Amino acid sequence: MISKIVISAADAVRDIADGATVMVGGFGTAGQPIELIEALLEQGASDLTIINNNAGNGTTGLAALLAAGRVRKIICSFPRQVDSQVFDGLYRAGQLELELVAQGTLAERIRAGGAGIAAFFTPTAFGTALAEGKETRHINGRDYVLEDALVADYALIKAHQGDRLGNLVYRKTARNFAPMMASAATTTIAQVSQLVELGSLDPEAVVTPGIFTKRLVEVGGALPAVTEGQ
Amino acid sequence: MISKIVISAADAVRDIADGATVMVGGFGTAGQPIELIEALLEQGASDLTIINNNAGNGTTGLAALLAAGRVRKIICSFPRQVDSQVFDGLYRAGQLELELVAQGTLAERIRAGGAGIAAFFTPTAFGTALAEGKETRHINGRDYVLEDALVADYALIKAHQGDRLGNLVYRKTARNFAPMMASAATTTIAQVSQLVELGSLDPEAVVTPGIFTKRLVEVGGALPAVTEGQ
Amino acid sequence: MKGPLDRDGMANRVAQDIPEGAYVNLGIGLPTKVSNFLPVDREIVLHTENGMLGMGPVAGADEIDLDLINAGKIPVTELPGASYFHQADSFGMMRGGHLDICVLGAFQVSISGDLANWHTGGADAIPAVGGAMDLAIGAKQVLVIMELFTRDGQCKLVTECTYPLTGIGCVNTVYTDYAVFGLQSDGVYVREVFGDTSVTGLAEMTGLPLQQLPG
Amino acid sequence: MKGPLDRDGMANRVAQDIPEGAYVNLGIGLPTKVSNFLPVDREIVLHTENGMLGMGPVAGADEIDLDLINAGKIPVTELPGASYFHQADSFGMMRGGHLDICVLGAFQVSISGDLANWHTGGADAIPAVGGAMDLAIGAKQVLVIMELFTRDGQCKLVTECTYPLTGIGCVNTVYTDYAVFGLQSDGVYVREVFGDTSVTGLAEMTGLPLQQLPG
Repeated sequence: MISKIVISAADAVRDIADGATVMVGGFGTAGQPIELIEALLEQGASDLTIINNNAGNGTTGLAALLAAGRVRKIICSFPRQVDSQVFDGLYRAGQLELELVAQGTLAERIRAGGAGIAAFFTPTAFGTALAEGKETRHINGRDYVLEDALVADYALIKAHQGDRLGNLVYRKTARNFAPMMASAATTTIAQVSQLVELGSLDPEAVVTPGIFTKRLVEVGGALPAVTEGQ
Repeated sequence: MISKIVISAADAVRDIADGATVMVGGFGTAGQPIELIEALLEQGASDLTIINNNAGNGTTGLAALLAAGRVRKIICSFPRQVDSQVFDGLYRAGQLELELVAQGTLAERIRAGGAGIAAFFTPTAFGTALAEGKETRHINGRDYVLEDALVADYALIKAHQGDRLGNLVYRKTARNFAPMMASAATTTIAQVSQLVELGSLDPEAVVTPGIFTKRLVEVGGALPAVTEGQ
Repeated sequence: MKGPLDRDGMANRVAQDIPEGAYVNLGIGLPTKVSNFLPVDREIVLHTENGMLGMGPVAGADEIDLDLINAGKIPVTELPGASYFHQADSFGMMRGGHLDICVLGAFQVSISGDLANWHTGGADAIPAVGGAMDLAIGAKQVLVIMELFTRDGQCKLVTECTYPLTGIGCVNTVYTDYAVFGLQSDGVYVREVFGDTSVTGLAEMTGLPLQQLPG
Repeated sequence: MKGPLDRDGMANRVAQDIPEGAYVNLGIGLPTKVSNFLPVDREIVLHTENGMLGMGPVAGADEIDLDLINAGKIPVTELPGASYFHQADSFGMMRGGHLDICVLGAFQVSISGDLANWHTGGADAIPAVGGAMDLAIGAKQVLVIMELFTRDGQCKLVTECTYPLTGIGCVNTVYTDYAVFGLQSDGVYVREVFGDTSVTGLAEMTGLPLQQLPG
């Protein structure tokens, strides 16, 4: 019987090696897989490349991973926030490489990586500093920039509910980057607020089919109890 | 108050002009918006370009539209089927132009059209007859073909339930091409088996957000009664 | 003597131009204020690019759900008929031209519709683009709401942007405290003037060739 | 004397190589038969490219739902843990290399793994590709199941395909009535022989340079 359930966040992230590229879900703290990030911090892998929309908030989660010096490079759209002091300091000190990508282009590059598309022409950022050095093309009267796909060794994501096959559903705007990241990483690890019995997720409403999920772990329970299934 | 609901299939398709490009949902008959196609046949528009996975089954629906001589060109992946006699005859007689596209590329081209992506590099069909004359590129050790986006003037799709804002959910494998087509047409017209009150569709489970739907019409009722909402 | 509009007045002015049935994205900052003035008799669907259509007002103290936030990371609410989707779908919706209106703030807008609103270009400034470049090309109509002058009196509607660009030729209309400017291929049209300013006075203040809409 | 496998035998042979936990797409025709022989003690998830994971057996007379069909347009059923998705997601799943195994039929397979299975190339034949080219590149392992010879005795495992190609260098293993062939960069390896055939006999019958797996 297939079961992708692992017993702890520590077990889930145990094999992440130094130098790995890791996608991390979340838009700010919504959808941020905080327990998996903390396990990764505890585990000790370093020289990481992180792909996330932001570059850490406050001093926990992704910010703590940055503060611990584990991250070599970050690919993101919006590093500078009111509470991004950890990133700001490292970046100003030249201790962190930054690849800045427009948010929609970041999402689309990750989706492309998951869907086997190598590159695509997008109108976003044409004529701006973020398109410098990139191939451009005039197609049907409009200018486009060629952007390539993003893939990763691991994706760490947070979902609302999951079953033993790894089918996942999310909660509200915490869905954000997780479905694409789940498809673009060799090993996708999901933390879920609640494990549910196989068959209790509505097949019409599954957002991430289990094929994309390699491991899932139930954490927390900070959320109010929810009714299983439909 | 927004209401995209129209009273009849005839009203829904009334403004489709000669020469229009029309995406039609469905994989075989699953998800085929038969009442909308029949209304289009009745309405009389001709010289149409049709984008569909197939090229008509039996003598009804899309096949009837072809038989009536209303279609100039069809863009599809799988025209030849056991019951595609109408297409076969027209094609052999040179009365119908065919653009054959691999099914996944067809889906991706339509998605690209809806998402503002002008073109993309896909590995599918590299080295085959379907890539002849197309730009290719070697990227990270693999060969890719450049495919461009598909858009349309209209999309005719079938959904299971819809609300007055045009939010749609589908049934099982009848979903197939409809969500992408809904996003890639200037005017998307959905026939739904059941209109439901605003707020009764689960926001987490809406597949086609109403922004993509311009008109919807309730037809049939051939399906067994379903419970509204969650 | 009547002065220019205040920020609420500007937001209110933009709100009056958003029609019934429109799908609208309101950027972070001043644009968000527009939602406070949307006419109650119009049904308008708000998009937030972090993955939602049908966004409701900012959450009250007893409604806060940290999984339900807007692009500014403020807790918001959900209206009947809402839907959630992931980032690729959300930005596809924008890039594909499905939104009717985006309302954005700006550092500068050029008379040809170039937008600069993501980066001051300062050597020490940490760049952060977020959805700015997607929003710039993300709707059928891109409206900018901004004060016409900086605090030190520089006009922000310019012949050519000096700040790094967010998008090229993408802005349709600029709502300012002094006037509403329509950016057209044949020039800048003053659609409406606030307070005691005249078009001639505006042309002097801005140093730009302005045209008045006939009628 | 033991003869080659029949079609059920071939399907059964493929089924034995599909491991517990695999995500598998079974093509139309003979590959579909493989599902009849999947070991009952293995949990295997079937994908159908028209938009479903967790496909169950063909629907019985009282289970038919015309909205629930497989890629061959046959009514099927849904297993617990199933999910539905649209065509772009379904083919992204294939193109992105997420399926473990695709099983396909073929007109011809070349020793370098080229696949020809979509079109006879006949002047009068109406072309129809469907998902064939996507399936050809749509899994970590692409398995072909086919009779080794055509009805008129032509070998279908060839040095170079003469039929129009579906994909290049994409086939990993060929299951035939006479033998299982592994296509590797350094040659064709006979993994298993059925009936009384020998590798030497196969090399004569096929005219191909065959190597036997050591051990």
